[in-house]
Amino acid sequence: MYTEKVMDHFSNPRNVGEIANANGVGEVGNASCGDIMKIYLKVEGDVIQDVKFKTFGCGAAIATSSMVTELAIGKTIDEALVLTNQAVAEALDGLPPAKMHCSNLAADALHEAIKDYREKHPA
Amino acid sequence: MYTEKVMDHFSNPRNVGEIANANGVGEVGNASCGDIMKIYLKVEGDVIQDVKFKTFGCGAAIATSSMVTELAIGKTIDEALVLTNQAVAEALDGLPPAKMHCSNLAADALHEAIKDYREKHPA
Amino acid sequence: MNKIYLDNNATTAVKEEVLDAMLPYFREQFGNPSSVHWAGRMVSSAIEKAREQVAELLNCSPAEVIFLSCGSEGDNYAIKGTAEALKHKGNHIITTAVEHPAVLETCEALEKDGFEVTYLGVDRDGMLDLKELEAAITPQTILISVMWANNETGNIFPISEIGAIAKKHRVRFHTDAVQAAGKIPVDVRAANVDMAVISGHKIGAPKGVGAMYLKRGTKINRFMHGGHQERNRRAGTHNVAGIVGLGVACELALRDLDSNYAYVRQLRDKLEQGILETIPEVKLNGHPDADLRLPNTLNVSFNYIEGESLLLFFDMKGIAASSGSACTSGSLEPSHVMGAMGVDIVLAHSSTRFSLGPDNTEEEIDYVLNELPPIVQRLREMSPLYNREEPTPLSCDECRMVHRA
Amino acid sequence: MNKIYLDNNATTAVKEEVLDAMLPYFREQFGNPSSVHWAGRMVSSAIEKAREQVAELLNCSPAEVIFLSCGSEGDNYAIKGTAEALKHKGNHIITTAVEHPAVLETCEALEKDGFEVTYLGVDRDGMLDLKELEAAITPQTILISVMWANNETGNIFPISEIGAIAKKHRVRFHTDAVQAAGKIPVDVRAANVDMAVISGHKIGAPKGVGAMYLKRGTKINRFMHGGHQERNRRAGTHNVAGIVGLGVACELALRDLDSNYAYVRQLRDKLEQGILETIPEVKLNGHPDADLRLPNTLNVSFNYIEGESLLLFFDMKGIAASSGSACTSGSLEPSHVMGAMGVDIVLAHSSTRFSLGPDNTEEEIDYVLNELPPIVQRLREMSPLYNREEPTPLSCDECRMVHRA
Ligand SMILES: Cc1ncc(COP(=O)(O)O)c(C=O)c1O
Ligand SMILES: Cc1ncc(COP(=O)(O)O)c(C=O)c1O
Repeated sequence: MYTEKVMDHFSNPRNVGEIANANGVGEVGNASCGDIMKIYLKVEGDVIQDVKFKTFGCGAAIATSSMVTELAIGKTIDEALVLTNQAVAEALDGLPPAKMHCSNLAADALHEAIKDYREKHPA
Repeated sequence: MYTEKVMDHFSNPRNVGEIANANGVGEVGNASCGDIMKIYLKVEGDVIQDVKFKTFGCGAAIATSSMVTELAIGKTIDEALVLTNQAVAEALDGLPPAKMHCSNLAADALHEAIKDYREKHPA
Repeated sequence: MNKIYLDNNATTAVKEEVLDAMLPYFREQFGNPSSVHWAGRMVSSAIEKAREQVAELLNCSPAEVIFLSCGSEGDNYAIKGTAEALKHKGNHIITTAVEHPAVLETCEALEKDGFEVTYLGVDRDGMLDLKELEAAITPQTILISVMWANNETGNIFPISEIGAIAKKHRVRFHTDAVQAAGKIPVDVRAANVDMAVISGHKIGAPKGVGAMYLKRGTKINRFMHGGHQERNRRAGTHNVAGIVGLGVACELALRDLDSNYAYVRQLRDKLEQGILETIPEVKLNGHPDADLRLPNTLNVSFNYIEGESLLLFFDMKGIAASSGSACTSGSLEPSHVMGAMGVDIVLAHSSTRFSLGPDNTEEEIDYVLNELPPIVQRLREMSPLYNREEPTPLSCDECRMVHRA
Repeated sequence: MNKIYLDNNATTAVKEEVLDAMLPYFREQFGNPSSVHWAGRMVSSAIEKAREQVAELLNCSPAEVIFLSCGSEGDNYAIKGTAEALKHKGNHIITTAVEHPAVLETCEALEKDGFEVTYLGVDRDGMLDLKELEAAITPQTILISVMWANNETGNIFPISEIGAIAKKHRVRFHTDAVQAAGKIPVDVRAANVDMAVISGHKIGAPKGVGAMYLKRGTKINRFMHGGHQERNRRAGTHNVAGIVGLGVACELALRDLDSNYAYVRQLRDKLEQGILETIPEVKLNGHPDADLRLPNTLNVSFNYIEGESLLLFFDMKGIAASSGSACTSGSLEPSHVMGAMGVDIVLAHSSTRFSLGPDNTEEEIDYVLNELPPIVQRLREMSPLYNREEPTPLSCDECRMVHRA
């Protein structure tokens, strides 16, 4: 049911972990939905220098988390804010229809982390 | 579904036909039920000397007709009147449950023929 | 002994290619397609492939195909599921008097639940009057159910015309295509059908698998409640091997339709002419225009002879056919199809169906044409109705069943 | 790669003897058992033999066995057929909160039609309170439906005791024996059951065939309307090969029950102990007394890890298991069985079922016990819930699904 890219990102997820001195952290999801995604950011001069994630969730949740970190790294905050869950799914060559909802929130988690960064570092 | 005996009597029915100078004829059944049995008797001195049948009906109808002629031949009228449809079915090693009704009327046809004989030859 | 199978409308042998395709799904690829792991993944794509194969035969989208356990389930689902889903709109269903019991009994059950059902009659040729059909539509009508082709006579109903009427009146249209699929083109889209049912074992797939076309957006209540299989439209673990078989059978049916049925038609026509020419007092049941019947089906009544005994005598010569006689169906009345066509009761009991398939040969037909006349003659000699002078008692009041000891 | 199948409660491979017995019925003996001729006769006796084999496993009379398309059909038929047949007597049904969806969804559908359903709760071990069951019976109660064994936890319900209660109160008793049959003794007569349902693919027969025990004299409305098959109790052409397979599978199940399941039990116990001893923060789901669970089933929650991802990682090592996570079932909620047992929501998403069969080996269990700990550890390291200090948001109000772009 999953594409090869999903399976790749799921079985070898990129950027798993925490950033000790993260300056932006975002979490979305909920245990009752079975998916929680947490994104840690290291932003320097508006550019995302490092990003890591921790995810509780299904294969799609882990793969989208991994993919969003790859897509975000090196981007400016404004560029990263334009990333959608849909774009993440597409970068993975698509997700099964049943997984397009709660398992596909990684971009939201990224946005939450950016919001957190902005709140802590008002322009 | 049919026993070997049924198949034997069905595929090689005994005593098929009419008796030209029958002195007793009985018919039971009805076209709408899909079974009509007609029995011709030649009775001499209370003994059934000859018996023949014609039947429109299923395998069971033909086999029971054939069997009843074999059972009746040589019997006295009183003996023949005791023959039941059930006895005919048993002589054939049984009939499928679905065939125990309209297809198993051969003894009735025999009784009708005896009744006809008695009416024509009052004691 | 010769074994000549002329009962393909009852069931067919599984085609070799079909069985070959099925075999891996019993043991090597035995998984449950709903499972996440290797065993499940191996089979879920096989189901989707079969869905495409079925969709292609019916000319619909794969997402519109639901796998089921048989044709009867499809008819039950389509009719009950529609009745429940649309009961707020109306309670009237239109069908015909010559449907398969899976439709008729379902409609009768709904009548007990307060639905009103119009059973359209047919003429002596077994055909519908489309004006009568259209006139039967009321604002309460929620469903028209007319079979694509009749299993007993082979009569083909004008499904496109009925589809157009249904569309004009915005009434949902279900067709039992169990006998039509694989024998004549069945294009659900062109015919404006909303629901169509097929059954595997009539087209060289195994028994115990069927499918329903459910047009996108058609609201229907579940029939089989339970798990989330078939996108919540049919519960129960998928019959994987059966579904794979149905898919391949549909693919073969589509590929070979034209060539197979030109051939079958020619054999059927030969059998038809042969019987009608050599045996007296035989009545053709169904439309006299052979183009309006399935190319494989011939139904005739051999007057004076009850069908089951005819079948048993045929059987002794290895010939397998079927009959509309009550005695072969487990019911007390002979074929409701013959009854609806106004066929005389004795002729109804005498009706015999020969249904051919692409495996039959010209030699087989010759053999049958050779064997039939003496069998028919022998049974007629045995019948009290043959050459009878007195009238036959025909009214059921006189039925002597009650006289049994 | 190793392929270790520990998902026998989902489905099983067809046994070799079963497939061998089935094969002739696809092509050589392909007839319709309702037919009068050779092709039909060849197969009707095969069906009756299978009926005897099923009857023997369940300890009933062959006439009390009805062949169906699957377990779900049996549950639908038993419950809807009883509800309709007995609605003049009452409108109350008692079942449990841990039934299979084929029972639960059917009951929910009946609620919409005016029936009242009591869903008995279970305790933390997944067990019923029989006093509560008896107390729930009212003069309106027409049916008690309790599964013989639960598919997720393996919990075995006290069917004989429930049968006695049902008998005492003259209430009909249906049991979904799909998971119990073939794994533990299922004696419908001794247990005073009126209706019991089994499914072929759980016991080495193919998918797409099932059977129902219907006690002699039990009035039930038809579910599948149509032809006269199965003495008017189930329409649709017989799935001959599937039925033959089910028969043989039942015979083998009965023959090998004791030896197979003593062996399976020992493997399961080894797996259970191994997991509980080597992996921290694992919760056993189901009754702690292993005698009260099916001998082949182990259900545990690996805290902090969602089930589907666990299954996918197991799968990379060739290990096939299943999970109660919502993400594996197509639903939004995790297992209703875990919910009914009061299992914490994260643990419910983490629940994993290993269901063994007689083909598993000791080496396989060793392999699994070796592979599991690092997988669990790796996924825990990936989980934001593991070693977390802040509290986890648990209420569904906060569910971020609505936040999606
Ligand atoms: C307890 C239980 N009941 C019913 C079913 C349904 O059986 P089937 O898939 O054959 O419809 C299953 C299995 O899926 C089950 O485990
Ligand atoms: C026209 C028609 N509809 C429905 C059916 C039922 O199909 P099944 O036996 O697969 O349930 C049949 C065949 O029996 C049929 O000929």
